[in-house]
Amino acid sequence: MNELLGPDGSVQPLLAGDPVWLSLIKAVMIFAGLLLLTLFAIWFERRVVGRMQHRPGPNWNGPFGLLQSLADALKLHFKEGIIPARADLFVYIAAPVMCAVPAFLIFSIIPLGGPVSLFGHETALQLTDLNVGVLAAFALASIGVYGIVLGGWASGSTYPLLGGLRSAAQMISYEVAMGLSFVAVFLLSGTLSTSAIVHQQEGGWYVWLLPVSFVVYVISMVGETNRAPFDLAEAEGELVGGFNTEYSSMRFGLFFLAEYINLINVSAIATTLFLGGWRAPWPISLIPGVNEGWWTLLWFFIKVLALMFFFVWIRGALPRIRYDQFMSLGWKVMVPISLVWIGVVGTVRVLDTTTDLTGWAVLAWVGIPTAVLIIVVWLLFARSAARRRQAAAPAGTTPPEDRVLPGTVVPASVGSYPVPPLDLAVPPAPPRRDRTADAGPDAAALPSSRTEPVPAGAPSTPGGERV
Amino acid sequence: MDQVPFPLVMLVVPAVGAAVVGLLAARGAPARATKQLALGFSLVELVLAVLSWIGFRNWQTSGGGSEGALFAQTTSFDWIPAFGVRFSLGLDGFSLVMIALIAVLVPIVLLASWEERLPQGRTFGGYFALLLALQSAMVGVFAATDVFLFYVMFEVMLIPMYFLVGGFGGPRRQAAAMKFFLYSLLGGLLMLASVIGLYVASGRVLAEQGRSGTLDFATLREIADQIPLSSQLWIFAGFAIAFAIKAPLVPLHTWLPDAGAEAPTGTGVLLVGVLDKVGTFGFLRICLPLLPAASRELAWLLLLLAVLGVLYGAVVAAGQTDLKRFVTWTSIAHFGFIALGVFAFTTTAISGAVLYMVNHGIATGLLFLLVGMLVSRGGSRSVTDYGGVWKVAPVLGGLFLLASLATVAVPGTNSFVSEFLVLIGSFPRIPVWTVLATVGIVLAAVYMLWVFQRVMTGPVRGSAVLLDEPTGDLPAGPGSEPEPVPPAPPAAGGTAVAVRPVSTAAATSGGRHRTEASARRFRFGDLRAREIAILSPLVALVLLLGFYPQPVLDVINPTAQRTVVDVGVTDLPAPLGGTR
Amino acid sequence: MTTHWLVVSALLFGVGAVGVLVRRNAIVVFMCVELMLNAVNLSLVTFSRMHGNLDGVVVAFFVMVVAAAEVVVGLAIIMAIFRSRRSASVDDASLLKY
Amino acid sequence: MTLYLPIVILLVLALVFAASMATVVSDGVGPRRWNRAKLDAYECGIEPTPLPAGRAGRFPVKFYLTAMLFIVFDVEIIFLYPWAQSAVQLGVFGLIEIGLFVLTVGAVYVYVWRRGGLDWN
Amino acid sequence: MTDPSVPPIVAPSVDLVLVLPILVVLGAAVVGVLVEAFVGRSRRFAVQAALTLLTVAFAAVWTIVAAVGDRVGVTFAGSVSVDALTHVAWGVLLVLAVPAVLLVLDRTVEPGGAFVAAGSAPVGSAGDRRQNLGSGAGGGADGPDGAPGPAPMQTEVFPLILFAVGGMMIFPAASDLLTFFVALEVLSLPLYLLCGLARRRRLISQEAAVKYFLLGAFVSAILLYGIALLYGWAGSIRFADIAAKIAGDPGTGSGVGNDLLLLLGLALLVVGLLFKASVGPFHLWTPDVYQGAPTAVTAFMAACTKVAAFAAMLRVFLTFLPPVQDIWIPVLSVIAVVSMLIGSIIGVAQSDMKRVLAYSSIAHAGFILLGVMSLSERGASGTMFYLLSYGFATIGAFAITMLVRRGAGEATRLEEWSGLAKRSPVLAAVMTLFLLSFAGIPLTSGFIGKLTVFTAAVDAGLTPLVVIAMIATAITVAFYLRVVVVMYLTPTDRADRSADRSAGGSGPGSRTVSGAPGTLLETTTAPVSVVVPGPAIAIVLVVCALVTLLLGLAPSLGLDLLDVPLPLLS
Repeated sequence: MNELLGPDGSVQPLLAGDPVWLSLIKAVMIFAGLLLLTLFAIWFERRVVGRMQHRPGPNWNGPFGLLQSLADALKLHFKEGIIPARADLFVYIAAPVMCAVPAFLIFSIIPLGGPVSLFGHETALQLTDLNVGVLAAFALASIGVYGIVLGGWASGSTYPLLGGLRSAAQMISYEVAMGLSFVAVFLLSGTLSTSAIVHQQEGGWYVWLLPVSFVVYVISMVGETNRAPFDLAEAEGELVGGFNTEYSSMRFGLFFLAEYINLINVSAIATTLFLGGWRAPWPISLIPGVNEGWWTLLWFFIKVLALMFFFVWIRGALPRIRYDQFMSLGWKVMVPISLVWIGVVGTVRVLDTTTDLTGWAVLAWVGIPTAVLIIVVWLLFARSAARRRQAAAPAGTTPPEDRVLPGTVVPASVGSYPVPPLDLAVPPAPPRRDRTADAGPDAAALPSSRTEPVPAGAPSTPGGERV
Repeated sequence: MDQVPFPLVMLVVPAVGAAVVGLLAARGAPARATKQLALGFSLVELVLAVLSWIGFRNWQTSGGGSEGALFAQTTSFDWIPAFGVRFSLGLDGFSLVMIALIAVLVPIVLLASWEERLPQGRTFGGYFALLLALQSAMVGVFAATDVFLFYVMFEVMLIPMYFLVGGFGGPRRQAAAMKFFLYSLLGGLLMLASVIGLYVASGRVLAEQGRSGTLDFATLREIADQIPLSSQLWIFAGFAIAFAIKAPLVPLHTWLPDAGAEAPTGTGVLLVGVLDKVGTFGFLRICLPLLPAASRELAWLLLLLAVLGVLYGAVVAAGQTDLKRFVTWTSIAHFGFIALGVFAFTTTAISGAVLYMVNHGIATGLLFLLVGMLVSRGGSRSVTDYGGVWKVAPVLGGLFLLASLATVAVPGTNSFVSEFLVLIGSFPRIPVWTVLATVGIVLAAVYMLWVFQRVMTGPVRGSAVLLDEPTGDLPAGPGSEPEPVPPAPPAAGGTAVAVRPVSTAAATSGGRHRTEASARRFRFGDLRAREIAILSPLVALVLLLGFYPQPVLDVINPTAQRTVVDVGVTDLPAPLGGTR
Repeated sequence: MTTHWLVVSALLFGVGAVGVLVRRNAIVVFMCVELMLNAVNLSLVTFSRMHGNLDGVVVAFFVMVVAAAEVVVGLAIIMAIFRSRRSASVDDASLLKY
Repeated sequence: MTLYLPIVILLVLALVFAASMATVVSDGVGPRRWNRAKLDAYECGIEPTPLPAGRAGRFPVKFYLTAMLFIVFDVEIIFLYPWAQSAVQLGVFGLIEIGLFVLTVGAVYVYVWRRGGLDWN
Repeated sequence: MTDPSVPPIVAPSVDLVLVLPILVVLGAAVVGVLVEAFVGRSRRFAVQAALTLLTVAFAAVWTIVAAVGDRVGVTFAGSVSVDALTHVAWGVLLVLAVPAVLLVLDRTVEPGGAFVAAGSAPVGSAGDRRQNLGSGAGGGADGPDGAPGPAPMQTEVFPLILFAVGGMMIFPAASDLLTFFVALEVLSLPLYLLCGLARRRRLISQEAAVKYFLLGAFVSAILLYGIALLYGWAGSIRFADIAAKIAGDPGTGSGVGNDLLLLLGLALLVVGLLFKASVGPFHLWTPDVYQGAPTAVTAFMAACTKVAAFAAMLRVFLTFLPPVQDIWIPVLSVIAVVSMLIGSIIGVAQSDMKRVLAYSSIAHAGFILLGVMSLSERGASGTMFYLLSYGFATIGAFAITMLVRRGAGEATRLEEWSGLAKRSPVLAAVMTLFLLSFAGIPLTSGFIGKLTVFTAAVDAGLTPLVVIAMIATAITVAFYLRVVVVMYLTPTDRADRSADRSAGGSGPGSRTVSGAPGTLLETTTAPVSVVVPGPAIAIVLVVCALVTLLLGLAPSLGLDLLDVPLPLLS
C-alpha cells in the first residue's frame, strides 16, 4: 500500500486514481454527512448546555429530542423570507450562499480516514488531497468572511452592518493567529498536504510537540467561528443579532448552517493537524489493526466530537468577553506568542536537521536568545505597566508625561479625582444631518477661501487620534 | 608683447568690472561712483584693445600668419575633455577689428548713457554692469577659437542683453526683450544642434586617425573637406539659421526693429552696432571655413536673402515713422550688403564685408546716438513729432546729416569704402545679385534723405516747440541746465515711463506752426559740449576710415584671403584692381 | 489548454483596465486595479506551467504581496480623503482640475 | 487536475443546495404578508436612522485599520508557509532570511502597537 | 509533497558588501519605524532627521568609495547587478537625496514642519485648525508669547523617504523582472503616501495622493502584465536570459505569436517606466501631483524618482533593445517628441509655479529620453549627468518655491512672485540661475546636460529629434523667461509693498508670519512674504546653486565621475 503514498506520505497518488463516480459518491456523502452532523451538533449543543445549566434541553421530538433540530430546520423552511426595503438585493441573497458554500468545501480536504476499499476500489477516506491542502482550507475559510460582511452590509441597516464589520474584523484578526499556528506544523511536517501531515504524526501527535501552536489554534478557532465566549458579532445584548439581524427563513438558516459546519471544520482541522487525524489514541493504538480501514473513521469522529464538546463546554462555562479584550488577546498576545514560537521551532528544526550540532547545543542556541527575548519583553512590559499606573495616579505626582494623547484634556489644576471634560455641550445639530455645515470647513482649506477663525478658548474635543 | 593673451584679458576685465560694479550697486554705492568705475573698466579695455592691435600688427608683419598659425595672442586650456572642448581664444583679422570696435563703442555708450533716464527702480550700477558683462561676452564670441566656446559666448551674450532691453528699455520693453531672447535662443539652440553635429561629424572623420571628436577651429578647418556634404548641409543649416537670426537676414529679422526700438539708446548702439555682427561674423568664422562644401552649395540661398534684405529693409525703412525703428530697418538693409559680400567668396568682397561690419557699427552707432539724443530732447520717437530741428539745434542737425550720409555711403564717409568694396568684389562672381543690391543704394538715399528732410528741415514744429503752458522747471535755454528735460511725470503705477509725445496736445490745440520769434523758447537746445565730445570719436572715425581705411584693411585682408581659400573657390580679382 | 488561461487572464486584465478608465469611485477603481494584478497572476502561473519552471509562481507570490501593500497604502489614502471630504468618488475630487 | 475535480463536484452540490435554499425555498415556500414596518431596517422599533452607516455614511476607521493590519500579517503568512515547508532544505540561510523578514514585519507590528493601532475602545 | 521534478533548492550566493548601501538605507528605514514606536515625541524629530540624513550621507559616501574602488558584481542569484551604471545611479540619487531630505526636515518655513501633524483630523475641523495654529499638543516650535506653536509634523515622513530611497536604489540595480517590479513598488508606495501629507492645503494634497496612487497602481499593473508576457516569451525572469533570447532570435522571433508576446511585453514594461519618469503622454499625473504634494516631496520626486526611473530605463533599454532597436527607436522617438512638446507647449499656459516646474519636468523627461534612446556609453553617462544637473536645479527651484509665501501657505501663483527681485535679490538671482539651467543656457549645468545628451543622440543618428528638442527647449524658455520677467521686471502691487515694509525687518531665523492665532489663515488678502531661509534650506540653496554653476563651468568634474562603461553586468 505504501507505494500508493506520495514521497511525504500523502495519499495523493491513491486519490488521483479515483474515478469520477467515486468522487461523486464521496462528495454526496460528505455533503449529507455535514448536514446531518449539523443537525446533530445543534442538538448536541443544546443538550450539553442544558445539562450544564441543570435543565434537560430538547427532549420532545424523537428519542432524546434528536429530531428537534430537524424540526427547527423544517420550520425555517416555511417562514417568510423577508427582504428589507433598503437591502441590496443581489448581495443580500448571495451573502448566505457565500457563507455556506465554502464551509462545505473545506471538508473536502479533511482526511476522514486512512486507505480503505470502497466499492471494490482502493481509495482513501478523503474527498481529495491537495498538496496545498491546508492553505486551501485557510483560503476557503477566508471566503466565508465575505459572506458575513457582505450580508451585514447588504441588509441596509445599522446593526447588521456593525455586526458584520465586527465579525469580519474578529475573524480576520484570529485568522492571523490561526495562520501562524499552522506554520509550526508545516515546519515539522514539511508539507501542506493534510493526509501527509496525518501520516507524519504516526510517531506522535503534534499536539505534544507543539503545545503552544495547539493552544493558539484552539483559541483562534473559537474566535474564527464566532462562538461564545467570542460571539461578539452576534452579541444579542449589543447588536441584536449581528450581521444576520435582517435575515429570515432559510437565508438565515444558511448562516446558521454555515456556523455549525465551520464548527465541525475547525474541529476537523485541529484533529488533522494536531491530534493525529484518524489515528487511534495512544493506548488503543497499541492494538493492531485499529489504525486501518474503516476503524479510522471512528477515531476521527470521536476526536471531532470531543472538540465539539469542548466548544460547547466553554460556551456554557465562560461569559462573553469585551470586544477590546478580545481584539487585544488576538493581536497582542496570540500573534507575538506565535511569532516567537515559530522562531523557536524553526530554529530548532533547522539547526537540528541541517547542522551537526548536538541536541544540547541546539537547545542552547535557541533557548538562550529566547529566554533573553522573553526577559527583555517582560521588563519592557513591566515598565510600561508601571508607567501606566503612574499616569493613572493623581496628577500632582505625575511627572511630565512623554506620550500625552493629543486631545486629552489635562486640566492645569486637578484634584485627586477625575474631572469630566468641560466640552460636553450638545451641538445644535448632529453633523451627519447637516451636510452644509461640513462643507464650510472643508472648503476652508482652499487657498482662496477664508477659514473661520477659531473662537478664543475653543474647547478641545476629547478622543480622536493618537500620537 | 606679440603673444600676450590679450583676448583672455579683454574677456576677463569687463567681466570683473561687471561683477564689481554690480556688487557695488547692490550694496548701494552712489550712482556716480559706479558709473565712473564702469567707465574706467571700459577705458582699460580700450587701452588693451590698442595694445592688442599693435601686437597683432607686429605678429602679422613678422609673418606670424603665414606659418600656419591661424590666430595670434592665443590662450588655450582643457575645458571639457569628454567633448574635446578647449577654452581657447585667439585673434585673427576679423576678430581683432570687431573687438576693437567694441572697445571703442563701449566707453562711448557708457558716456552717452551717463544721464539716461532709467525706468523706475533701476540703477545705473545694474545698467553699467550689464553693459560690461555684455562687452565681455561679445569679446568672447569674437575671440573664441573653439566652436563650442563660440557657442557658449553666443548664448551668454543674450542674457545681459535680455536684461538690458527688458529692464531698461522703452514702454514695450518686456515684449521686445522676450521676442529678442526667444528668437536668439531658438537660433542658438539650432546652432547647438549643429555644434553637436559638427562634433559628431568630426568624430567620425577623426576616428580613422584614432582621435576623438573635437570642436577646435584649427582642427576642424583641416578636416573640413572630409565631412560629407550631406552632413555639412544639415550642420550648415543650423548655423545659418542662427546667424541669419542674429544678423538678421530678412525673413528672420522681425525681432530687431522691436528690440532696437525699445532698447535704451546705448544698448541699441551695441545691439545694432556690434551684437548683430555676430551673425555675419559667424558666417565668416564658422560656415565658410568649416563647412566649405555646404557654403558653396547654399550660397545662392544666402545671397537671395541678402538681396531681399537690402531691398526689403530699404523699402520698409522708408515707411517708418519711429526714428529708432527706422535706424534698425536701415541696418537690416545694410546687413544684406554684408551678407552679400560674405557669400560672394572673393577676397575683396569679404574684406569689404568685414570692413562694412566695422563701419556700420561706427556709422549706425553715431546715428543711433544722435537719434537717442534727439528723442531724449523731444520726448518722442515719432518722425512726425519733429520738424526744423536743424534750426533749433544746428550741431545736432549737422552731425545727423553726416551720420545720414555715412549711412547712405556717400563717398568720403567710411561706409562708402566698404560698400564699394563689397560691390566690386561681388560683381565678378555674382553680377546679377550685385546689380540688384545696387538698387538698394538708391533706396537708401531716398529713405535717409527723406527722414532727414522731415526731421531736420522745414518749419520748426512738434516737440521742438515749447508748450504754451509755462512750467517752471523747464530749462531757460540751451546749456543752462545739464539735465535733459523730463518728458513727462513718472507714471503713477511706477511701471515704464509712458512717454506721451508732448506735442499731441500742442498739435490738437492748433499751435503747430510757430513763428521764428518764439524759437528762442524752444523746448530743447542743441548738443551740449559733452555730448559733442562723446560723439566726436565716432565722427572722427567716420571721416578717417572714409579717407584712409588701409590700416583696417591691412588687418582684415590676410584673413579674408585665407577664408576664400578655405571655401575652396578661386579668388576673383575685383574689376578695379582691389584695394591692396 | 494553457493558452485558454492566458486568454482568460487577458480578458480579466482588460475588464480591470476598462474599469479603471470608466469608473469614477476611487474604491471601485482601486478594486479594478487589484483585478488587473490578479489577472496578471493568472498569466504568470500559466506561463510558469508552460515553461516548467517556478519563476512565474514566485513572481505571482510577490505580486500578491505588492497587491497587499498597495491595498494598505491605497486604503490609507482613500480613507484620509474620505474623512476629509466624505466621498470616495474620484469625480468629487476636482480641486486640481483647472 | 483530477485532484480538483472532487472539489468542483462538492462545490456544485453545495452551491445548488445553498442557492436553492436562499432563493426558491426562502421566497417560494413561505407565506408572503406585506407590511411596511417589516421591510424597514430593524432598529428595535424606533424610527430607523435616515442615513444608515455604510451606504452614504461611514464605517468606523478602526475597521480599516484592522483590515490593513490583517493584510500585512497575511502577507507575512504567505511567505512563512513556503519557508516552513522547505525550511529544512533551505537550511541556516533560509532561517536567517526568514528571521530578517519576521523582524521587519515585527518592526511594523511594534510600531502599530506602540501607536495604539491595536487598542480598541 | 515535493515534486521530484523540481530541482533541489540551492541557497543563492549573497554578497552583502556589494549591496550594503541598500541594506543600510532600508535598515535605517526599519529603525526609523522603531524610532517612531519607542522614542518620545519631543525627541523624535531630531532623532529621525539625524538618522535619515546620516544614512543617506553614509550610503552616498560608501557608494562613491565603492565606485572608485570598482567593486562590481552580480549577486542575489543574478537578481541584483551592481555595476558602473548602478554605482552612478546610486551616486546621483543619493547626492540628490541629501538636499531633498534637508528640505523635508526644514522647520523654519513652516513652524512644526511642512507635513501634517495629525493626518486623521478632518480638514477644516477644529482639531485641524488647532494643530496648525498652536495651542495643540506641545512639542512644536513655541510662539513668541510662550504659547505652544503648531503641532509638530508627523515624523513617519522620514522612514517613508528612506524606504523610497531604498526602492530607488534597487530599481536601477534590478536585473530580473521580479526585483525590478518589487523595487518599483517599494519606491512608489511611500511616495503615494508622502504626497498626501501636506500641512497646508490638505485637500489638494490628499487628492494628489489619490490621483497619483490610482494612476500609479494602474500603471504598475500594466507594467506587471508586461513582465508576465516577457516571462512568457522568454521563460525566464532574468534580464540576461531574456536579452540572450532576444539577441539569439534571428529576426526576433520564430513565429508571429511569440513576437507579439515580446513586443507587447516590452511595450507594457516601457509604459510603466515612462510613467514613473513622467515622460510624454504618460505624464497626466505629474502636474497635479507636483502641485498638490508638499513641496519638499515634490522636489524629492522630481529629482530622485526621475533618476531612479531613468537609470532603470537605461538598464532595461541597454539590455533588451539593441537587437530590436529598429522597431523601438521610432516608437520611442514619437514618445520623446510628444513629451517635449506637451511639456513645453502646455507649460507655457501655466500660471502656477509648481505646475510650471511640473511641465518643465515633462519636457526635460523628453530630453533625457533622447540620451537613453541613444543606447550608448555616452548616452548613458549623459543621461546621468543630465539627471544630476536637472535634479539639483529642480530641488533648488522647489526650495525657493517653499520660501515665497502668502499668509501661511506657499504663494505659488505666478503673479504672486512679481517683484521678487526687489524683495530678495539673492533668491531671485539664484532662481534665475536655476531657470537658466533648465533652459540650457551655457555656463550652467543644464546646458552641459543638454549638450551631452544631445551629442549622444546625434551620434546615434537621432538628429531630427535633437532639432525638435531644440525647438522645444526654445518654447520652454518662454515660460522660464516668464518667471524671470515676473521676478525682475514686474513691479509688486501696492498692497504687497506695504506688507513688505512691515515684514522687511525680519532678521535671520525670524519668520515673517507671526505666531499669533488668526493671522495664519490662508487668505488672498494676506501679503506675499518671503521667509528668511533656515539653515537647512540655506544649505540646499547654496549647494544647488554652486553645483549648477560648477557643473556648468567645469563639467568634467561630473562627467568623469559619471562614466558608464558598457556592457552592463547582468
